[in-house]
Amino acid sequence: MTTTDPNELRNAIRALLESKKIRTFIGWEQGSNAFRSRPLFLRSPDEVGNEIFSPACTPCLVRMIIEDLRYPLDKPDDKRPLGIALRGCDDKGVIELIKDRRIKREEVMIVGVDCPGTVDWTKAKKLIKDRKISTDDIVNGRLIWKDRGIAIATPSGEISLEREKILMSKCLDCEGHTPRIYDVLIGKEDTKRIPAEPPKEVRELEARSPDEKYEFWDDVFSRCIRCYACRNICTYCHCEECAVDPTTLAIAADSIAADKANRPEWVGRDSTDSSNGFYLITRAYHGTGRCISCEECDRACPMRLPLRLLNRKVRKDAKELFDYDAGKSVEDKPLLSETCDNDPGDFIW
Amino acid sequence: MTQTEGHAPKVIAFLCNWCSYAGADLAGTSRIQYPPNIRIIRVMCSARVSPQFVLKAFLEGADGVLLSGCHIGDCHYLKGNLSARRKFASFVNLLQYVGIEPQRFQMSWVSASEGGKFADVVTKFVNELSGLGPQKKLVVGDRLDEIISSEVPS
Amino acid sequence: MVMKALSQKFLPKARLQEFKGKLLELGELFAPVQEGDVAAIRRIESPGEIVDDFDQTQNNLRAVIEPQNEVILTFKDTLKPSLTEQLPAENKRIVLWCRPCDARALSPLDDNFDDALLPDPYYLRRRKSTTIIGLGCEKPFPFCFCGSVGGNPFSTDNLDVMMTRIKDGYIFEPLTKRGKDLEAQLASLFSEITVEQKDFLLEIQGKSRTLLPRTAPNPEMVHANLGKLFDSPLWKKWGDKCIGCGICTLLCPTCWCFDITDVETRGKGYRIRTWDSCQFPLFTLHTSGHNPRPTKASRVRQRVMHKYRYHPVNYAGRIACVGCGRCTELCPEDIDLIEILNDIMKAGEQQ
Amino acid sequence: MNKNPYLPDLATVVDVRQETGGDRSVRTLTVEFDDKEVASSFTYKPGQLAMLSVFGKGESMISITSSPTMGKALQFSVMRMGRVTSILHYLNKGEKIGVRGPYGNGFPVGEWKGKNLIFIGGGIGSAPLRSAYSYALHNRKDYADISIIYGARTSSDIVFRDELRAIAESGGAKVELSIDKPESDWDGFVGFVAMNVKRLAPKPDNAIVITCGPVMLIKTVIKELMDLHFKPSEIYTTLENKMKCGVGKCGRCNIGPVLVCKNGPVFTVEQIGQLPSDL
Repeated sequence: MTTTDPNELRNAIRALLESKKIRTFIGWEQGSNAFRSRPLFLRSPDEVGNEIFSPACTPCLVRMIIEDLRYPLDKPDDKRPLGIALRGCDDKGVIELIKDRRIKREEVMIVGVDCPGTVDWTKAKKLIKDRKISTDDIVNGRLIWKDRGIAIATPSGEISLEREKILMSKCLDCEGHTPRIYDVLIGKEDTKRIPAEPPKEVRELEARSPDEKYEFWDDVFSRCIRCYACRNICTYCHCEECAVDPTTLAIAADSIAADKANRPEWVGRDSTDSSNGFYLITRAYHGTGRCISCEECDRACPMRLPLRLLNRKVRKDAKELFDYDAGKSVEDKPLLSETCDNDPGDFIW
Repeated sequence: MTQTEGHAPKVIAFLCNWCSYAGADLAGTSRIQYPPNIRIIRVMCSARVSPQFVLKAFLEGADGVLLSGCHIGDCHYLKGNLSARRKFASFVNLLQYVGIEPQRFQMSWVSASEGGKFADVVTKFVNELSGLGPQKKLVVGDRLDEIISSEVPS
Repeated sequence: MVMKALSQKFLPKARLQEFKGKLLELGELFAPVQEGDVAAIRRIESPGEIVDDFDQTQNNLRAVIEPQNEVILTFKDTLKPSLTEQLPAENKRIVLWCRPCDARALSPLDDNFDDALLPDPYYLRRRKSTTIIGLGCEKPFPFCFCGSVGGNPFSTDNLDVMMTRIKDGYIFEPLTKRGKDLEAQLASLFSEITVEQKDFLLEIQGKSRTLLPRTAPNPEMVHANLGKLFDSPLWKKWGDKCIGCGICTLLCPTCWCFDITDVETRGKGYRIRTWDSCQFPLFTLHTSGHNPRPTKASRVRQRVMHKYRYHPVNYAGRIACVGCGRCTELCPEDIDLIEILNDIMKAGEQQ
Repeated sequence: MNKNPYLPDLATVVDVRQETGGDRSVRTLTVEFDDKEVASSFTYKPGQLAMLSVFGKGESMISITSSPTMGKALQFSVMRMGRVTSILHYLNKGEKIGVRGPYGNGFPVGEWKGKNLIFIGGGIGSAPLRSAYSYALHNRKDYADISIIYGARTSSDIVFRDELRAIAESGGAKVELSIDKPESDWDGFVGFVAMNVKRLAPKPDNAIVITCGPVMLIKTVIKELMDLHFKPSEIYTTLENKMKCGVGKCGRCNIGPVLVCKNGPVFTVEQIGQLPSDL
């Protein structure tokens, strides 16, 4: 069960829009079926009403703040903050954006919500098949939190679904239902903070021999189609220019020919396992001290590659090597911008 | 891994301008013998080297990558080598995690006066690589050749 | 419309492994393989890899006929080069269990690659040497809407053979001469079908259409409305939600856009052809810095316009969408093609 | 099966001419195919394009600057812009590039017989224009008055400067040059090309206009021409877009349903008016 009352949430959003303190409110709307939702942009009080807050609210909305940096949602001269609904896991993304100095705290108006976990469509699909849930219920039903679990509410009653079989894996390891930073909190603050353990799978992989590890990852790399969905949905991939398509800075109206001709080509456009490996390893590495394990990459991947295993690894290393948690506090300095005399160095001759 | 006999590993060595490059130079002028397998790329500081450089070297067919800079405390830019150490501490773990043998990437601190140490580092590194055989895990040219050879008329 | 089959045979379940093994002997075999939670069409090395009970595959026929990586030519030396042309071998290829929508998608691809003036040898060599064995969808998937775009779960378009899963085995129906040849080569595995089986087949074919979960607006109406909606605000509405990843196009069975780039490594050069997507900002970026499609809205518009407006304008009204639903299902932000089409209808009526 | 359309033919650079200086300097390359058969089968129309390869860097679609009336060698005027054109720029005699084509529709020079031709261009836009006016001057008796109105940022940015001067002197065409900002030894018109068009006020009777240059130039020139009562169907221009395949297949150069590489690059203003504003 969530302590966030939908009416209270609606009133809070409407009040924000009425006060004209924010330019746009980013929330969720019901998606293509009961299990899915998509970002919703509300710009005036009379648009309020389509927003939802349910177990279908899986997408992390922080990405929309990053999208707004490059493709402004509103007129560029509108300097009012963006309103956004954040859960206990998403706020770490905002904290990292502030730490990386992409946004200032006052540029976002955070409406905290109490999220007991959202559904993973890939898992839901399996459950639909196993439980023989009817097409009508899939299309027209609506998900609700029920006691400790989840149910589909339909005109003919509720179908309860096993929590373990349908929630995102990050939700099964939830570190806290409500955000650490917020301007308004709708619901009861979750004071328990349970730091997630790195998944067993990471430890199991670490224990394998180099060739066994490579066999596992080569299979993953070879299936990547280089759509860059993992990068484009990521809360730490907010660079103006990416190593895999470095043009944004070189190709501008006033850039000189030599800069354009000499821009680096780190990796070809082929999707062979080698080039994909270059891309995925580089991306994972850039998450050192910045990845918040939101597992959006894992969810976005159309080939359903286990990308969380890469990101959980760098998160685990940041913790073990430097006792560093991404997304813990806006007061922390970015991990790789600092150094310390006592950093580990036993791998150096 | 058979056929390691007679394999001459190709090594890319990123050496910092102020210490390790001078150390390599000293090894040369002092006529200290070390394996000729390294291709040196001089960089201004070990911190200039990004983990992408290492991956790119593997992608282009390097068997091993060496990164060498000034000893801690001796950095020409005060904190460059500290920064490199921090960057690569986690990168080394990640490389091993995806199945690249730990011997394929090595960091060292070699000062301008340590010609002997430079030769030792290179010798030890190349010996370990020779034992491993060629790096075939991340070579893009091999993969493109495989695409071509998969189109053999039956 | 279900085309009349040339003949119908029954493949008992007990002979399925043998069937797969024989196909593997007859040529390069591509079939669905289970990879974690999802299935994908891959080159098969041994019959055991093929999965029998699979959902919609993540990739589709395009991965076989216009693969993501293709080497066009190799060269040595840059300024005094010697070139070697690389073409796909014209080996016999067999695709087992392609869904009917994915096979229908070859028609727009044919429109693009098989033109009389400059036929594309890479596409055509593979296209012409591939025998396609379809698998009817007795139970469509949650995002399917083939019925709204001229298809159906048992469409036989572009298939050489249609197979249908029934109790204890499969019905095997050759539809072309190639299919008939295949039947002859595999004759020992089949038995004649019974009247009950025939009736059962008709029943599941009829029932499957009623099971399609989603319906989209009439494509001709969408086409007509799009003619006046180039500047509609609906594109920004959907563009704002988009993250520009390109999944909707890279895994679309009717998308064909590609890039040509050079890779130089170890003293050898490769000119490669790789999939590309109109959802990437670099797709149309000029070297001058000018980009004719600079916003996400303009790129979302290009995708929908191409499928429902530009392709039909150029190719006798053929919509470049087969209703497989991948673009919607795989979209991380759930950008729903059908919702966009509904918006187009609404905006069209208002104008 | 037909020839592989993606396979370039090797051609050797036989001459290099520096046209303008600066960061975006222009050079004209003269190339000859290595294979005699290829050379004789490569027939083209003014305004068509060819895909040039620098092996290891990629391909770039470039207008053929020469006219088919000029013999078998092909000429390309290349502005240094990015990866491929920077290498094209530094080629020496004897070095090789790949060439495939010709692509696109070209100018309908046959339909223009008996008409007054007015060529209006700026910057590197003179590359396709030169192909067309050279063709017209070679077949001089087929056409009535020919005039060339061309402008550049400075006098040293004028592409084909000597050639244009020679044309003016020979009397084959009237040549009106302009530069954007005053220079001490410049006695011609100073101002943008569109302003020069307004000043010269060409007459629309029995005339065809061919205009090419930066987008802003094309837009402003077309506006002036409209004021002078030229018909949109009698104004031709060439469009450009990023291209990869050159043969209408890779899907990126479209403007609405039209592919610039296959259906273009030459369009009348009337045709452009019917396309969505996806430029």
